Amino acid sequence: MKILYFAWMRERIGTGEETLTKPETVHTIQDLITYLSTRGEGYAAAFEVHMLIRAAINEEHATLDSPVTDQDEIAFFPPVTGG
Amino acid sequence: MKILYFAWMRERIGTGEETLTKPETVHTIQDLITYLSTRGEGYAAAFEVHMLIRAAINEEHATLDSPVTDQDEIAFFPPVTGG
Amino acid sequence: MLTVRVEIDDFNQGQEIAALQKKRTDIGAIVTFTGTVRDMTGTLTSLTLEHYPGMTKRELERIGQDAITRWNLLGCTIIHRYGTLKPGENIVLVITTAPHRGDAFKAAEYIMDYLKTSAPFWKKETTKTDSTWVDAKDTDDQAKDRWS
Amino acid sequence: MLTVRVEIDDFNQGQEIAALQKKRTDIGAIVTFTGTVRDMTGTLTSLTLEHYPGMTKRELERIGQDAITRWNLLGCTIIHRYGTLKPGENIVLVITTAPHRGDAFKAAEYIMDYLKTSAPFWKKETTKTDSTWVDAKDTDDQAKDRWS
Repeated sequence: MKILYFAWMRERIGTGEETLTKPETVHTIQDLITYLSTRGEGYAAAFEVHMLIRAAINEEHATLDSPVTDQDEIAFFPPVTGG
Repeated sequence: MKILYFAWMRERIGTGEETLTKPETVHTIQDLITYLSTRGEGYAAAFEVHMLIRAAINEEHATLDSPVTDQDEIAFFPPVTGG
Repeated sequence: MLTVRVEIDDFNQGQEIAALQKKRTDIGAIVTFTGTVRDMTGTLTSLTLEHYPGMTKRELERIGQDAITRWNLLGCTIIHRYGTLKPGENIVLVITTAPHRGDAFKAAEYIMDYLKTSAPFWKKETTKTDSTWVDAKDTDDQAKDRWS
Repeated sequence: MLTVRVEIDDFNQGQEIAALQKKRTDIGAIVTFTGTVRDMTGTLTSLTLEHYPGMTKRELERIGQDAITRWNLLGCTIIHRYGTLKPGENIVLVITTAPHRGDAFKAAEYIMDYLKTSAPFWKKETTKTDSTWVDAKDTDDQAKDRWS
């Protein structure tokens, strides 16, 4: 799966994009957040305020229980502030 | 007093502006309408739908009971339709 | 801060917005309303706007000033044309600038609602066969009443 | 009928309005909203807008289409800039055209409320001393909720 990070999540993690093989334990966005949070300090810092994190699957807004597959493009980002 | 007429009131009366000496019986806009209505067919036609007539005194919106003097500029017009 | 013009000539929205923005960095939101000559039946040749010259500018200034008192605005421009216009042409332009969008939107709507019911302009529609004065709309009175 | 652009370059409101008006005589009302870079403290050097390129255009199109479904619109243009902007510069432009002003006003407000809460853009403010990501505002969520 391809994973994208934006704004301060990107800065804390240190990259805007990475590709990884979906772990077997990961079925939903919530599972993926739990998994990514364990990957180091930067990830832990990026995901620490769960309430604030938004996700998209294949360029559409998603929720914590949205299912994810290994073919998906997943994006994580803070609440949007455009306009 | 100077009296101005606009839109279809002007067309029915046949002039957009006239000057007349305030009759002694005229103290308010309502009195003036009553007086002007008797001045001929055009006036009668212009003032026939009382409900629709708006008035201004010295370029400010007025009501039927607003007092008028011989020094005033009085305007009569239909409901406005600009914008 | 408040500019009111009643004129024959057309306006350009981009130019009028730029005049309000000039050298300012405290504006966050700019709303414009443009009213245009609408040909409802496909038979309109022209629209003629008559007005009460002494009163129109003063009335538009009063409405603009009321909006400035009521909302947090940084600038306001009201331009209303008169004379004979073709279908599709511009009639009126209202611009409001503010720190926040809510104020800019509400103030522009407020100005249009009051302009429609109290600024002394009258429209006459001309087709190939005749000319008719446009009737005032009850919906305009209702729109105004929501602010009181 | 719906035009959406996400780009670095600035826009001109007059020109974008003219593109929607071109050869049409059924429009009666045109509303524009322009969002600009506001310097709240007098210390802002620049504002940088990051976005999610694959998703922004699609999301703005969805919002614009929702507005068209909901109100009687004749045209709609949404332009959002990204990159680094100076205080006072334009960020976003929304234009709605309609037969009547109520539809044009409501649709423009609706589009801005949804854009503010769902289009994937993020603002970072840079001053002489540091750079900070702008926090999302609760008032924007509240503004959106009034449409449901």
